[in-house]
Amino acid sequence: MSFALETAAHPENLRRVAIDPVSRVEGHGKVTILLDDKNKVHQVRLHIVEFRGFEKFIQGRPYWEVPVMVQRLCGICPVSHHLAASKALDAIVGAHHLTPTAEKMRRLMHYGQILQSHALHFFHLCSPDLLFGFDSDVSKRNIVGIAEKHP
Amino acid sequence: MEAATKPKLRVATTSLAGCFGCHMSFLDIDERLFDLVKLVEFDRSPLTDIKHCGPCDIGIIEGGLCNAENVHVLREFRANCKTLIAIGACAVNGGLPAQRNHLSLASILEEVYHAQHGLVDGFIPNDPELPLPLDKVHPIHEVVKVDYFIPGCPPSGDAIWKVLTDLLAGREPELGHGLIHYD
Amino acid sequence: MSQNNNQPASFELDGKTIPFQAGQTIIQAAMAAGVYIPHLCFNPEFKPHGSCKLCTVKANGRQTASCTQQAQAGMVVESDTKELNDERRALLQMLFVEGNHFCPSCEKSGNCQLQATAYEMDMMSPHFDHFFPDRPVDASHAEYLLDFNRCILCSLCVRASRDVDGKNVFALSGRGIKTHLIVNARSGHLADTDFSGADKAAQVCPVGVILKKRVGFAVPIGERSFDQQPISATPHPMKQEG
Amino acid sequence: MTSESAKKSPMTILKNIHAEYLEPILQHHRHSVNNLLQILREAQEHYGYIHADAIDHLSVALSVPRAKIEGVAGFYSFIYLQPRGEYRVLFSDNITDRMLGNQGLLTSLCSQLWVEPGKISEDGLVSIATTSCTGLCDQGPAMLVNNIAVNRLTQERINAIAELIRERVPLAAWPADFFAIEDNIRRKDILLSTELTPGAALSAALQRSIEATLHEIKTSKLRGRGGAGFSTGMKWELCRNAPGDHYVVCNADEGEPGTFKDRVLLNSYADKVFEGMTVCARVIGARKGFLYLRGEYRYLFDHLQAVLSRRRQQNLLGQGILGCADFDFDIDIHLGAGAYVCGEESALIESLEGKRGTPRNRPPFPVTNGYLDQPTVVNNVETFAAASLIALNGGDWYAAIGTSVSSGTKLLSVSGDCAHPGIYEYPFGTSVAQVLADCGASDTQAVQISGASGVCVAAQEFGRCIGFEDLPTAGAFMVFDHSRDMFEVARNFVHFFAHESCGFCTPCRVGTSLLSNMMDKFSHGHGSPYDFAEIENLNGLLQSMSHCGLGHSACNPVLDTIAKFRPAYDQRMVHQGYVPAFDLDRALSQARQMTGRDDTGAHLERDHESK
Repeated sequence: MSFALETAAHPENLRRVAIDPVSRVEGHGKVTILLDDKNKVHQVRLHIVEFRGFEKFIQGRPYWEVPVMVQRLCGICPVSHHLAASKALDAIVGAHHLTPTAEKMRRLMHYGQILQSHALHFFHLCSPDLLFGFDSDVSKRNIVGIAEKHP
Repeated sequence: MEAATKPKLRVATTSLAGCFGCHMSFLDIDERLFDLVKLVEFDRSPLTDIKHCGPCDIGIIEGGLCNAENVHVLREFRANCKTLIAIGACAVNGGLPAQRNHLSLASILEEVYHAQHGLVDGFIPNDPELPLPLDKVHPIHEVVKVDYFIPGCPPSGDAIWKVLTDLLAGREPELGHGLIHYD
Repeated sequence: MSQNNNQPASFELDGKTIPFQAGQTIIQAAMAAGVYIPHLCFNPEFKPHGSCKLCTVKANGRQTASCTQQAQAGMVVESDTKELNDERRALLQMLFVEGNHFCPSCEKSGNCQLQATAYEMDMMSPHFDHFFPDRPVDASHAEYLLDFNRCILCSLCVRASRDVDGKNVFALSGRGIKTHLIVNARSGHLADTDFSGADKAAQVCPVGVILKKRVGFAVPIGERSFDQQPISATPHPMKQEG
Repeated sequence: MTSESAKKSPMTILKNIHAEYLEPILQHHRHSVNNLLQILREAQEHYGYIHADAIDHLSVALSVPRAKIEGVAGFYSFIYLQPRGEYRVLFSDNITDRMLGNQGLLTSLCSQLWVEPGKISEDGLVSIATTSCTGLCDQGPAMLVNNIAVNRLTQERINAIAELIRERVPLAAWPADFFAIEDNIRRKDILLSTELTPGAALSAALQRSIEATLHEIKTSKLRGRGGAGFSTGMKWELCRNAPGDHYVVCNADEGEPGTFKDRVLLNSYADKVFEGMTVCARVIGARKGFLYLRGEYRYLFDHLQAVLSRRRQQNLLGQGILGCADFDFDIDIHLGAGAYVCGEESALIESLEGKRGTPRNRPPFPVTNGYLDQPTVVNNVETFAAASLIALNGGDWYAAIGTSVSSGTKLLSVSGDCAHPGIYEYPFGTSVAQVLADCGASDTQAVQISGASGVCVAAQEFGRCIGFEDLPTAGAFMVFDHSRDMFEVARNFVHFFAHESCGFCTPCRVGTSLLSNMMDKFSHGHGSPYDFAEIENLNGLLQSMSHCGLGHSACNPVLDTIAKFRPAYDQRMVHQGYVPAFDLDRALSQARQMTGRDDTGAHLERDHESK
């Protein structure tokens, strides 16, 4: 189901509010909101601002290097990118049927990462919203505030 | 850790063209985080909601410079932080993203936005909200003066801890075998 | 120090007495006595080259490459001093900015002598502005890959291929900062030379230029040769990993 | 033609084109790999560049790996592995050429011939680029066309040359005065004025015992004129006492910017030079000698060969010289191919052996292990010329001239801001001020003594004297008046060193490029005290770690001009804190172009200081 993105007809005379950068999340993003003078929202965008060009510069590299390179796409989900690349290499080297051990190993790695990234996101980044509330005092709304209040 | 007699040092961190791996590794110092927070308080950081870096004692920069936004943020940090630390291969020597430097930016943008299979009449994004990429990726010491470096991709939690505690105690940071890694 | 005739001749290195046989260079004698002097283009199996200058020491007050300087009785040699180590660190920084050294995605990492020597010298940053050169990768050979991005022009492969394999597969061309490694084929491809994996030249590259294909990253982090002990501890990394 | 010529596939026909001109060259050079550089140079004079087929042919004919041939060819600036056009134009780019306006003339010729600097024209007719000092500073700006020197470039001459190239007029048919290189001798002293009938010094030497001739050289206290100033007598004696086949090598590489005295000695006093070499051969017992002539002096080659053959007829060279049965000695001329580092004696010997010109590990020195690892004397052109007079008139006569430490006279090649550039011969001990007065210099700000690797002398030091005890020099004497920017002088020299570094050792290979980048950073207005400290650190490293003199002296021009012309740097130090070396806004230009954006977000402030 696809629909035209709500795009403001005349963005130039709308008021711009930006959440720049989006914090307490892993990754680079910026949210811009355009409102009219009655605070009605006409357009909201989440801008992914980081462009690095991995798609291009992994070309020309030895294929067994790529899984290790693409880990650096993301610091919290390197395993996913590594395994995605490994999956691509399976096709290249003709390893169409994974040995049971290999499959279990990959699943285990995925679970391990999910555990680590969820725990990290939940406790380090997201918990201040849940424990202190979305509109709580900015200076406290972080892991340090949590550490002081709930050691 | 001696008791916090001195006023807390103000620390700001950011990730420029990084992948946040160094910040995650920073959080790997685990329970020592509680010792650290006795000595420091955080200013702008992906871990807090402070959006702009005020006057700080230490600025920790992860990630190299891929686009104009990175330069703005880096300059803001340099202007406000007494001491600047480059953490991770990207900040120290350009890291993985710098592997695009031998290619022309045009060929990269063409490949990603035009030539990719499955992309119907793709076009290179020109929304003014998006920062423009630099023609080459630079480590941060090539744009501002950097005081200390923690190499690694990512540097281990212990390596980060060692450098931070060395600095907090006023010593020249030393890593030595086992802690110093570039990969 | 008077030399009575039955005692072998010796010189002093950082306060230690180092015996040596006639014709040995300072680094050969030091290595035999288990004393580490940083080096990259020196390999005990080959004629000394003297180009990387990492092994520079101060002998009787004059700085000279210890891989080409003959040991002399009664010589006073300084090696592990702050000034020399600072200069060695600067040379390493030069090598790191001259080529493209992306350790995170390099299969030689952990077995790379450039990296291990930089660790030994506490090189925390490349310091200089990077050149980010455009260098080729030659994957033409069936079993071996050449990634010139990491070449530090130490000529070990040139010497091995000439003096041991007798094939002259490698040579240096160009001049100054444009000096680069070439292979002995009109096409410029390794596949068109008589290079083989069994050549000595296939095992001597101290960095990640000459690599056996499809075995990269086989040894896990933590078990690679320089993970276990620093380069200054290993007598000389005889068995070449990877 | 080879036996398989029966089956003439297109490939073998192609290969024969190269065999045709290569075979006579190989015969002439006795198929010896030691002459590889001469073979490559002559092959290129036929074909315009070294074709891959030619390399294959030479590889078989000399039974050497083609990688070695490619390695040697790739080292020398004047040997090309790719086509560079029928007319290969190289503008001499020493600071003196720039002061005479070579940049404007280069741009003019490029536009007239529709070619970009450093590139080849579409039709493969011409390429235009720059090259290091060609030794014509007294009659610049100068250029080389297919290695033949053209002097006194003016807009008219450039227009004429553009026409000649467009019309494909062969060089031989160009107006003769384009190639009329003058000596410009302004002041003669004993070396240039003392008459020497060919053979006189030799017969004088033959009347004495060999030891007596050596004694004369030693008592004359003659020291090397190439710049290092090693005692000539001692050098000859060390070589004489070393076992093996002895060789005499005359170093006529003269690559030091601003130096052209050897050009004049070889042009008009070649007999004295060769006679000096022959005397040396007598003393050290050598049967073979080489003149290593820089590639830029190709135009002198035929004249020098003629002098050699005349001397052979006069029985001053070849078998049984002057009737002495046991005295055979002959001289070969080897031409360089654009590599300043080959002025260093061990690099020169590597080049003589047909190899890449990288200096050797020393010790051992050439006097015991030189050409083909045999005892070899390498002396400068002027040193041999002086030695011939000493053999004739004895050492005491020579020692009485000049100073106690620096005996005899020194030829200075004066150029730059002076009325009478040219050759001035003075006894050692003459002051800089004296030379400035004689050459008609006025409002002089500085003098660069002994070229890029020498010393920059400021006005208050003009009382200092030429001599090993104060201002040692190989002969260069470049004058700068107050209109000149001493920072740009140093920057020109630093680029020269980066271009000429042989690339063997890390500190110089990388250090000279880092130094050039730092000077460019200042030049582009990005300089700050941080960069100053960087330059000084780099100098310490280059001086203590470099493999040879080139690396040791690469920083001299910068340090001298910093010490004596600080304002030229301060005016460029527009920043107090560190700023990047590159222009950040220009770094976004590609992205602006690709996205068609020019909004404020698409730009970055040029320079932003960081404390």
